[in-house]
Amino acid sequence: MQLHKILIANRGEIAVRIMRACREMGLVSVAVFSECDRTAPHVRYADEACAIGPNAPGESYLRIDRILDAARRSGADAVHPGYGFLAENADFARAVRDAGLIFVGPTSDAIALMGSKTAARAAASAAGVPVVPGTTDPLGPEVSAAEAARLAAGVGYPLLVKAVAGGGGKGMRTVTDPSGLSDAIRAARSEAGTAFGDTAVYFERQLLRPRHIEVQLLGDEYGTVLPFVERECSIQRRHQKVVEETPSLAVTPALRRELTSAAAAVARAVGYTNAGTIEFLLDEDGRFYFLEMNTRLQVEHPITELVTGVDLVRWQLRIARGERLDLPADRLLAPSGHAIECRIYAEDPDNGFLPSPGRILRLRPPSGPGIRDDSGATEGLDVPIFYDPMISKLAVWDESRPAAVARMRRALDEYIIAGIETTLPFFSWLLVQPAFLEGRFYTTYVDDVLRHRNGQPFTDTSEQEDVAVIAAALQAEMSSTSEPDARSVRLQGWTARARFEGLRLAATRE
Amino acid sequence: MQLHKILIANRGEIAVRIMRACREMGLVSVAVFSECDRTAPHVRYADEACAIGPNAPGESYLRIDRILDAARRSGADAVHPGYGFLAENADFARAVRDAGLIFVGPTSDAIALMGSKTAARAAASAAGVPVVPGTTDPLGPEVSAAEAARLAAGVGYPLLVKAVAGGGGKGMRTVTDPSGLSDAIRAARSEAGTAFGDTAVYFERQLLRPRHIEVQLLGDEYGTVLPFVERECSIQRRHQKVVEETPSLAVTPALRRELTSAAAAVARAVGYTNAGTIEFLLDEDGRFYFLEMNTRLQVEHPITELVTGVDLVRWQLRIARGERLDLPADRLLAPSGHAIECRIYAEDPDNGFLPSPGRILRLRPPSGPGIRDDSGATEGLDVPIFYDPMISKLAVWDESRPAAVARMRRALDEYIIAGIETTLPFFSWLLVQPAFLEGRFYTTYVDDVLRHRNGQPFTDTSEQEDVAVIAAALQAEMSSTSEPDARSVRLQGWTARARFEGLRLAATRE
Amino acid sequence: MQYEVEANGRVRRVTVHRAAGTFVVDVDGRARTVSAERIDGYTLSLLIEDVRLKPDATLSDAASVPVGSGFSRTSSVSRICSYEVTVAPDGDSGQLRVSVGSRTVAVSLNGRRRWGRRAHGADAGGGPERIVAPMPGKIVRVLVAQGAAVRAHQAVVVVEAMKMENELRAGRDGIVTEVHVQDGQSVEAGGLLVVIAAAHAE
Amino acid sequence: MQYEVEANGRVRRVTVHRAAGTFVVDVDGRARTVSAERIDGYTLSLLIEDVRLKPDATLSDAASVPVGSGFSRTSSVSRICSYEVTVAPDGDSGQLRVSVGSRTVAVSLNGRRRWGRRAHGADAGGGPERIVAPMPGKIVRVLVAQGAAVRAHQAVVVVEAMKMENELRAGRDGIVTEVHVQDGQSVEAGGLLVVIAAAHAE
Repeated sequence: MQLHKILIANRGEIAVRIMRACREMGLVSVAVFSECDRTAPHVRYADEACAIGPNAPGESYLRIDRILDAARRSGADAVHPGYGFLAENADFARAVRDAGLIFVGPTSDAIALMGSKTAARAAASAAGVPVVPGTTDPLGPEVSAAEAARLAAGVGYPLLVKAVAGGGGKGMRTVTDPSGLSDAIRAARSEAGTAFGDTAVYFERQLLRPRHIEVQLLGDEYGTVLPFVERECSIQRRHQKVVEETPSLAVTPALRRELTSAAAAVARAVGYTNAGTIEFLLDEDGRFYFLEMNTRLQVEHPITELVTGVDLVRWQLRIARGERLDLPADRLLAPSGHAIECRIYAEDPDNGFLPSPGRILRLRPPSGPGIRDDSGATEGLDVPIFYDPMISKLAVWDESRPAAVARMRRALDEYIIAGIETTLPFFSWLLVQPAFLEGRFYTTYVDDVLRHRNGQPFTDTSEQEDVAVIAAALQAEMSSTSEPDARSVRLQGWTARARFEGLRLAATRE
Repeated sequence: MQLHKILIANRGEIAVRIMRACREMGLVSVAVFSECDRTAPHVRYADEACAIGPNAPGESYLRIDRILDAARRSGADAVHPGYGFLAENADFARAVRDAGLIFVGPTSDAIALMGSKTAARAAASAAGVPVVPGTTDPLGPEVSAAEAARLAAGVGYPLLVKAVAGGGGKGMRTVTDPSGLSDAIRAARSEAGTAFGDTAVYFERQLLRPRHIEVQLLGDEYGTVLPFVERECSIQRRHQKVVEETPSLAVTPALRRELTSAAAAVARAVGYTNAGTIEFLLDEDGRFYFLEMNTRLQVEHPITELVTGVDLVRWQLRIARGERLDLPADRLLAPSGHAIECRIYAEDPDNGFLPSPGRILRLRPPSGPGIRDDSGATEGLDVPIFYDPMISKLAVWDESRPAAVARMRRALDEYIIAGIETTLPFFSWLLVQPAFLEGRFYTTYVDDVLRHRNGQPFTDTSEQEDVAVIAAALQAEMSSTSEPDARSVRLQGWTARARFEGLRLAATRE
Repeated sequence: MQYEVEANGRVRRVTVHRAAGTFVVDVDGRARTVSAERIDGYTLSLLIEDVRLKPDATLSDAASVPVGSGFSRTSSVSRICSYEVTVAPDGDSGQLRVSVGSRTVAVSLNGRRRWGRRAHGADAGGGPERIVAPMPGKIVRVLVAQGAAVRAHQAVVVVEAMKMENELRAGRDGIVTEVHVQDGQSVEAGGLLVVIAAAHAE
Repeated sequence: MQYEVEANGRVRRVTVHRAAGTFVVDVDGRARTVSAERIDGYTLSLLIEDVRLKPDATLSDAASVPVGSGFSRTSSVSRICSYEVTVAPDGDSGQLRVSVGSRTVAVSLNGRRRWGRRAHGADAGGGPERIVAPMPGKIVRVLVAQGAAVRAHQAVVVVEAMKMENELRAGRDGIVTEVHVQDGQSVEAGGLLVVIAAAHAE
């Protein structure tokens, strides 16, 4: 199939990541952008660009018609959805293909099947893979309270009420005993209806301190499906992964064989093609359960690339243009060294992780050995308030887990982001915690810690306090215009000077 | 041996590289700096810093006394010399050890032995490794013209007159027939006397179109010496490497075994410890000859790290504190994928590679998958005129050589360095040349190409010309103060505005 | 506005018109619609329309948010090419260095290589003369005060740059109307230092 | 110069003296020699002396190029610690965010959290009032001209920032002595816009 020009129906770091693969493969990339993204890195990086609407995602990045129109106008012959936005929208995949274009992803049937959590569970069961104990069929709005209570009792408490069309923690409620069931169902239905247009829910038993372990897969159009070494994604905040690593300390070689075989079995059973990920929960006894399948590229794909040397995005494009997946299967399961990723967000960890949009005044990512920074931000520009506030995915590789952790600490320390709050201090704190260093964590570890700390700041600055005090005083002092210092010839621009002149004046008036 | 605080007796990117290793290992780093380096990246990166003198290297980075004084004042217990400056100075290694400090490198005896090119050749021969045919003993100033002519005839023409204490192409002359011998000897002696304080020379036959292939080694203090997969360094300009890659297209697995065994044999014969590199010439018939040994870390060490996963600087420090080299020998000879490094210099390739010092106005290194940028430059600061004008070592890794070349082209294209000329356009040109892509090159390939091109610019900008013209006009246009454009709210500082106001005024006056 | 832009030895006549939110840039008779945005003082993001088959799908449509009027697979393909470009002064040559990817083009505006000099040169024209810093540096001494009368070639400011002191001189007789710097202050290339009004009334 | 600096809820008294090429910074009675260099408008490189055993090996020695007086292994160890620090305004809180490595400390100078407001607030003191931009933005309208009389709370400049128009007002009665911006111009946080002299003579 001819694949020459590819439209990337996404923004931010993942759009840039895909464009980098395009450029290395000699493919022409087309960016789409909303109004506030005119100067965003993905637009500047692309070979071509098309405006698709106002800032609100519903008016731009989620508009199938406008994206197809951009593809038509630019003459693209393929569309890559990235992750998020329309990546798991079966209608979008179908519309792209109906327009005669290549959709870089699985079939719309596979997307639709895995998009229904109950159907996905059924498919996994049929493939002989255990699922988290729970109800089999969707519970529509017609199901009575009594019937729901009976089904819930069969599953057992504590349990989760989850939206059938769910994802990302939306439409999900924990119920610890029967008295809370009705309220939880009502809340989950309401949220699910708003978010997904589907109020159906189902019940799933809540496991005690499970780990989130997932298996990356690639499948070509000739029936080959290959699984990769697992990713450990138990470090989450409110069901959102924030740190991922591979391999997992909790997975033995024997368990790895079981997990990856199970994942491949599910994918083969549904005729899966292109990149996808099967998520499992792993309980404290080492038993694993199918959780769901993500029918797209995963945010955390770089760590798999770092320990296997396989470029997953390049393979997505190769598979999409009809190439055969000829990777040696055993190498994908034998990780070289260890990789960790931290998702750097424009959020204030000392203020309940509230988004901290604004202008990035200084940005200098870490570099040197073993560092990979996939960024979607630029110095001097704003972090827009309309989209996910992720600034970059910072990944490191090293020969062992302790070395990789030390390297990540070094990288976090090198990262300069001035002007906005970020999650860097949280990661610096996390990466010295004994529980993290020893691998004693589970999916609610971070939430438990946050509850326990009750707002105590992550940024212990006692050591840096004197330095900060000295720096603030000197910044003011050096901005004095009577400044005789012969060496400070490097002042850039008038603004810093003006600002600190203001400070100095304030100081002299005291 | 206790190793807690390390003084790095160097500057620029290699000093930062070593400090990164220190930080990952929990070691305290001490920078030294000359006057113009007060704000250099290595000073800002270090935990501690000591001024050691004026800008001229002879008054600072080459002053053994001042560096030892800095070590004493800061309480360092070890010294890492980096490469260049004092890295291959046996007196320095001895003085550091005499002061009771750890010298991160080989013994001063090994440095001194390999520092004499004739002694090094003798050592290689004694270890059963072929050397480039030539004279065995140094020719001091007392050797008569007749005796020299007799020795030269024995070696055969064309030949090279080389300084015994030489390095970096200094004190070296090519002689194509007997008539040019006396002049060449005189010139080489004079240059060698000035550069190294030693006028002794020797003769070496000049091979036809040889490749430069080198073998990285690590040796511990218990007699273990391990060689690594070869590096291909034939892309040189005036005897200075500018592109390196590993593995070499010219080296078969059988030849790799021979080369690496020969390198290890030489190193073992001289009791070599820590990191070192043995350089070979490989002729067109696949025969190799010992050329010389570099008794230090090599500029191009990152590519070896990328294909073997071994952190060479970390191992230098581990060996220096007495650890055993317990790496699996076979893995070091089995490269995973392919790595390439380009040395980005502040030189103008379209102007005879003249140094182009000055202020770096914008600097944005490439990033994303498979890129490693070891930089010693920062935006807003000057490239000093006193030292090597290398801005950064840009290295890429990918699964194969063609993929790595494509990735390097992508990286070169992403690299933004505004304000000074750099060698980026030269590399972009080189990496599409058929001779480079097919691996048909040798140590004078670039020099031959440059002679042939006779000043023709590398920067073919016909494609970019319209864009540049449009950009220049718009930059002026947008700086108009009557500017009604509602969107350009991102102008930083007054300087650009002032400059382009000037342009606009000039424009209106025409 | 009209410009003469020299690149690779060729002079191009450029006319820039402003459209709604974009520019129409005519280079030697070929007009293209361009969206230009400043990223910082040296960097521009350009989207340049390059119509291939039919000229009706224009950038201004694109920039003003296309209404998704249903998907019809017609033959009109409009390439809107994206470039991130840096425009920086080329030392003291007076040229601009325009970088597009890893390629750099030396460009002169309005046929003057040394616009830096020209800006304070003794050229004709009755407008005020603007003395700007030819390179980044530090003001060693301001030699004139506001209101002072100066004569052509009189030194007005001493700037230290590239380890040397450089005297900047008035291009012609006049009155100092603005002094924007003082001793010891740092300046960037192109920074406005002093303005001198012509001695004869304007 | 003296400063009151608040960090982590604690007010520190800081005195800065200038020495040859360096500063002596006294924080609550503990004096340290500091070499400070600007990297850019937000970034400082600091070398802070931290004498451990003997206080005689000082930074000023180090900075003024030590003469290698032979190597004698005495017991005097002087740590000169290096820090790269960014100092940036914390949105409109008036605080500064000082980052040292991955740690950030919120700092207020002279006990005023909202120095941004203070700079154009109606505070006491006879010095001229400097109206600065509280955040990066664009000048929508300059409402006063040089020489104009203004009254306290009168709007003088309208700045567009964060998608909103913000009126900046005079803190007190006075005369506009300087106007540094014009309509449509972009400004950065802290940029000086207008200066107003007190109505009564100084």
